[in-house]
Amino acid sequence: MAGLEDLYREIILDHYRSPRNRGELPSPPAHRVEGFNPLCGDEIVVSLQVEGDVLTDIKIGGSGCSISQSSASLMSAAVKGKPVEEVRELIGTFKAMMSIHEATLPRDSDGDEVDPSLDATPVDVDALGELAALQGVVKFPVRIKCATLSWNTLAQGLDEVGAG
Amino acid sequence: MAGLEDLYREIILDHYRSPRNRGELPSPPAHRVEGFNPLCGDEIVVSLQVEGDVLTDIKIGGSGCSISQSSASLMSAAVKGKPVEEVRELIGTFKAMMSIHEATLPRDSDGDEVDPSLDATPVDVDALGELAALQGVVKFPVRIKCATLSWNTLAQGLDEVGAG
Amino acid sequence: MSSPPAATTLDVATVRKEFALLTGERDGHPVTYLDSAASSQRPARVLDAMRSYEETTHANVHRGVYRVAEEATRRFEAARVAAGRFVGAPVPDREVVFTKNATEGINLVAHTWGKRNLGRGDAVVLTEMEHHANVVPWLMLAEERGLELRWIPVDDDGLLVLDDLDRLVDGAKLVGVTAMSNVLGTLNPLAEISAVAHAAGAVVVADGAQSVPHVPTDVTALGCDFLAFSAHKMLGPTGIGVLWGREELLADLPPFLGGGEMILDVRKDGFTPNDIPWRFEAGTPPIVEAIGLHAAVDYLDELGMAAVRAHEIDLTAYALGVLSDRFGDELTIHGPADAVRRGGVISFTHRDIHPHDLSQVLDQYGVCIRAGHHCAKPLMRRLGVTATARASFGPYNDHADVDRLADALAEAARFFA
Amino acid sequence: MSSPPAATTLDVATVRKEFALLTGERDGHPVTYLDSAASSQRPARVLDAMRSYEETTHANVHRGVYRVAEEATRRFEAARVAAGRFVGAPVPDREVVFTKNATEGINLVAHTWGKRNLGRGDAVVLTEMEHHANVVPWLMLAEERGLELRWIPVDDDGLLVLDDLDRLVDGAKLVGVTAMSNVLGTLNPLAEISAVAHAAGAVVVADGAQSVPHVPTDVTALGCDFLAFSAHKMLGPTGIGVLWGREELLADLPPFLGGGEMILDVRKDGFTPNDIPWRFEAGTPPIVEAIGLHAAVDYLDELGMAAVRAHEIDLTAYALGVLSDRFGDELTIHGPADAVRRGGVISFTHRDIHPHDLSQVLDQYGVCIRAGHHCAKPLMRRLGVTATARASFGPYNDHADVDRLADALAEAARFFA
Ligand SMILES: Cc1ncc(COP(=O)(O)O)c(C=O)c1O
Ligand SMILES: Cc1ncc(COP(=O)(O)O)c(C=O)c1O
Repeated sequence: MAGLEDLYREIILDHYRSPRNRGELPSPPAHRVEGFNPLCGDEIVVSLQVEGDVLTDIKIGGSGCSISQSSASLMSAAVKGKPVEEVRELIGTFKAMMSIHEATLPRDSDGDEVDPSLDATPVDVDALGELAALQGVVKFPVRIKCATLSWNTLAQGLDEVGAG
Repeated sequence: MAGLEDLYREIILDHYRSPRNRGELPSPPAHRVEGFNPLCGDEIVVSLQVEGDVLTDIKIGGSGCSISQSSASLMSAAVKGKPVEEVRELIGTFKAMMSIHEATLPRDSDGDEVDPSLDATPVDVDALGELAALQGVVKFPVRIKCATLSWNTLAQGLDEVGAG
Repeated sequence: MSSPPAATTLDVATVRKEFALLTGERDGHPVTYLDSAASSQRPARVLDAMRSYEETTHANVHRGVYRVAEEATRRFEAARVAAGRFVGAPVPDREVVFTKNATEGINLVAHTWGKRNLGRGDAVVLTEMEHHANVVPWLMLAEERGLELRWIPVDDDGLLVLDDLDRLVDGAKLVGVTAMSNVLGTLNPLAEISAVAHAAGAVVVADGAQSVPHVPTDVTALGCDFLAFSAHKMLGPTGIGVLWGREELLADLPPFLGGGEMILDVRKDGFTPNDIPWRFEAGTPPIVEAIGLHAAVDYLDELGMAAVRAHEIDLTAYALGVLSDRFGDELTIHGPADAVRRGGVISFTHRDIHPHDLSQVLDQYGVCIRAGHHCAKPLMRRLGVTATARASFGPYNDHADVDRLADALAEAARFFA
Repeated sequence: MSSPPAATTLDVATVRKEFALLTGERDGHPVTYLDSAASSQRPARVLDAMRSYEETTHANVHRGVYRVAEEATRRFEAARVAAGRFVGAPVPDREVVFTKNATEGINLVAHTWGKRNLGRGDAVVLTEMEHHANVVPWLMLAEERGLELRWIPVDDDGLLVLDDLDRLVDGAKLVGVTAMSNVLGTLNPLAEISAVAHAAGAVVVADGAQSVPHVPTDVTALGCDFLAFSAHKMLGPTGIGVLWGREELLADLPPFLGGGEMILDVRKDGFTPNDIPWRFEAGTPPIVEAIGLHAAVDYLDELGMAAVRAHEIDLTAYALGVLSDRFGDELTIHGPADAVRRGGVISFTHRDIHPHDLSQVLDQYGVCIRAGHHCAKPLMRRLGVTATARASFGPYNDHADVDRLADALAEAARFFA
């Protein structure tokens, strides 16, 4: 059994207690997009400001558990001021880190897990920096949706403003 | 286990092979009413002619199994020319003979039958004459709907013409 | 029936023995299952009854004349009667519709009674504490038909505010109300609400998903017109629910879904619907599930619903006491303070720890509670939270379960401090 | 997956051992179960899988973060993927909707796709051999919306008359067709019909209730847009069915029933539907039934659907031979004469004995067959009968079953002579 320490790393608890980039941007000109996790009721509001090819500003609203909130906070710190293309890449890398478990794993009918390594794509964890602290979440599949909520919401926001 | 002979008495097979009062009456003046048994697809068409307080004529159409057809034939012979009030009584008596089993018997969840005698109303079987041959049907609960189809259809017809 | 006379108190230790999951352990911790409001466990006798049916009696129902099929049909219909009697249905063989769950039962009312009787501008009254099952069907119908939705408010103690009920139901056609809140535990005064609703000419759709498993139920006393509930919350299997409806109302309704079983005749240009209750049961019904539900209500009758209720009042009072003694202001407990006014469901929020995290930590100690919006988002908004933690009881829970809950909460507080 | 490679022939004696009802006897006669088209029996391994789930893993799904609930959710979703793979679904985790039975699946299409796309004067094409499940939903919609229904005729050999198909589907919006008739056994050329329908711009709703249990199925090869089937006809439990739909189509559809699980958010003035497939699954789904279905498709995969099919062709050919040899003109056998063109379903009528009586007499000899209209009244009218007798096979039936059927038929003929 994976221990609580695998899930609740220090960085995570820190971002949970002191979230970065908290709030909303005036919209317009910023774009506002909401995400829900129907499982647990977590809500994320991402305000994003894209100028040219760059995500110039981002703020996070809403409320939720330590994983969803810290993931959103870590994300905001990682993407703010970055070119949209780089942001999209980071979203991809982060979701890849989570994705082994995000889809339901195939199982046989006895409930035995089919070897997940078959589906795993190698992920460049180094590229994630602080975000790698969220790696432990994959051992708690039900929390993966918490961790990816803000990322999916950001991706949707970028799509909606037609960025990148 | 009840034997086939309990179900298929000679009189029944006779009425099945040579049904009485077969056909339809011109309508109007006769009244025409249809009955279905959704379980097996049996169809009964009862044409009835009520004049004053008397069921002066009746004919039976449709098709079905030996039980539904013989029951209809026996019924037609028993009610033709009778006062409507007497017909209604006979319908009641016949249905009482069938009714112990027509409603689903209460059972406990192991499927054990709860004593049916508790609900049984005493029926004057002598008053039924030849119709008593259908008594064996109650041992085959699934066929009770076959036996009562024509009777229910007749009752509905009497209601529709406002007789009795 | 064949049940022995009901006991007046519950022998929890004996009850518990029939529930395999609860007697096992996970990673060295006993399993403390406190999520029966979401779905109960089933006793061995329910599983045995289902298995025995499968091995000796299974065939499709309402179709065959051979004895196996006839026996299957009789047992299926006997389950209907038993389910009806369990809630005091006056005409159980005609008033009980088998659905797939409580949710489908309410949708069935919306699709049949609702479509026939509700049109533009008509008002439907709901409470702020309804489960989505008694909200979304009406929102969908409101969107389709232009209905007005009105809401009975919830006060700070988690009780319905009924002072204004007369005005709220005035001119309304339907009132949807849960007999017991799955979040607050609140037991609502159904009889009172039904009387006011009926005086205004409205029908009452009661959501019994939480109350039927835990509180003795008599539809006549409740006064409602429809009552929906689910077997899986009352020691029965998934895949089956019940919609009870008053005979006169059901008899007048058009069919719901179309297919086999619900018809008398089908032609290329039309069809003749079957009699109630089959008119509302299209296709092969949940047969073995009905057998399981029958065994579950027999078991609950044997335990005695009065005893089940008394046990839950005791457990709820104990839990309310332990939680406030040990955690004081750290925990906010939602819903009525008095255990007699509520069922065995306790929602709470921790000052510092999100319910999701709380549940995660508790799970490490084998304590299973639910965290989330509990399919009651309008109520979450009313409470000003996005989620709560919720512990809920079944007849197999005891004081030791409550103690383990409190111990694990203390560990969580330590971890997140 | 973990299944051993599929066998090419069926070892019926071994298969049969897993079916308790079939190894028992009634009143001195072995049970000759020939009604699998109505509902199959289930093997011990399916019942065991369900029991084991109940005893170790049950909790409600998609709600809890504790491990029992998480495991329940994973097994439930794994069953979805397995059911989808069994019929070759390209995107099994998104394209498989769990319903309560095949009938609900077709109703779901009528209520969502139908309500969005079908309006006054639009044409729906059905076949004369459809089961009521693929007739009544369209009759109901036709009545509500004023649709035109057109019918693909059935010829005297029990085959669809497709010469005029182009004309029939011209301008039609939807074609509903069964992959296999539950009365005639006829296997219909789905791929051909789908191609013509698609060329005309119509979607194809295939009824797979009979075909999926008996014939290897690949939705891509069939070319249909929706496929509905039921677990209880394929060695799985009652209470669960599957609607497969093409992802692009499903993704665009509005919800069906309203309640928990199918929403992302609920407000007092509206709601946000969930993603597919959950959007169509309101309330607690049939969880343990999904586990049973998973075990059933694993078992069928292990037996090998090609072997199942080969076995049924053999059995059907044998039965057609025995019945015509022994009874000649006394029996009329409906449907195609060639066993390869049909599934393991044989409907017949006796010159002198009503099907209902036939079935009753056969039952005295332990032979279980169905008598009636088989929920296909339009077809009954086409055949000019009100009922037929029907024997149908499962992977557990063998030549001895057919011989017992023929012997009992001979007894019936003697009794009624
Ligand atoms: C061809 C066909 N379609 C649909 C159905 C309906 O299946 P269910 O009753 O499981 O919904 C059946 C079986 O009764 C069938 O044979
Ligand atoms: C109050 C209430 N109503 C309705 C439901 C829905 O029950 P089901 O999901 O079994 O349809 C639930 C349970 O989830 C409930 O708690």
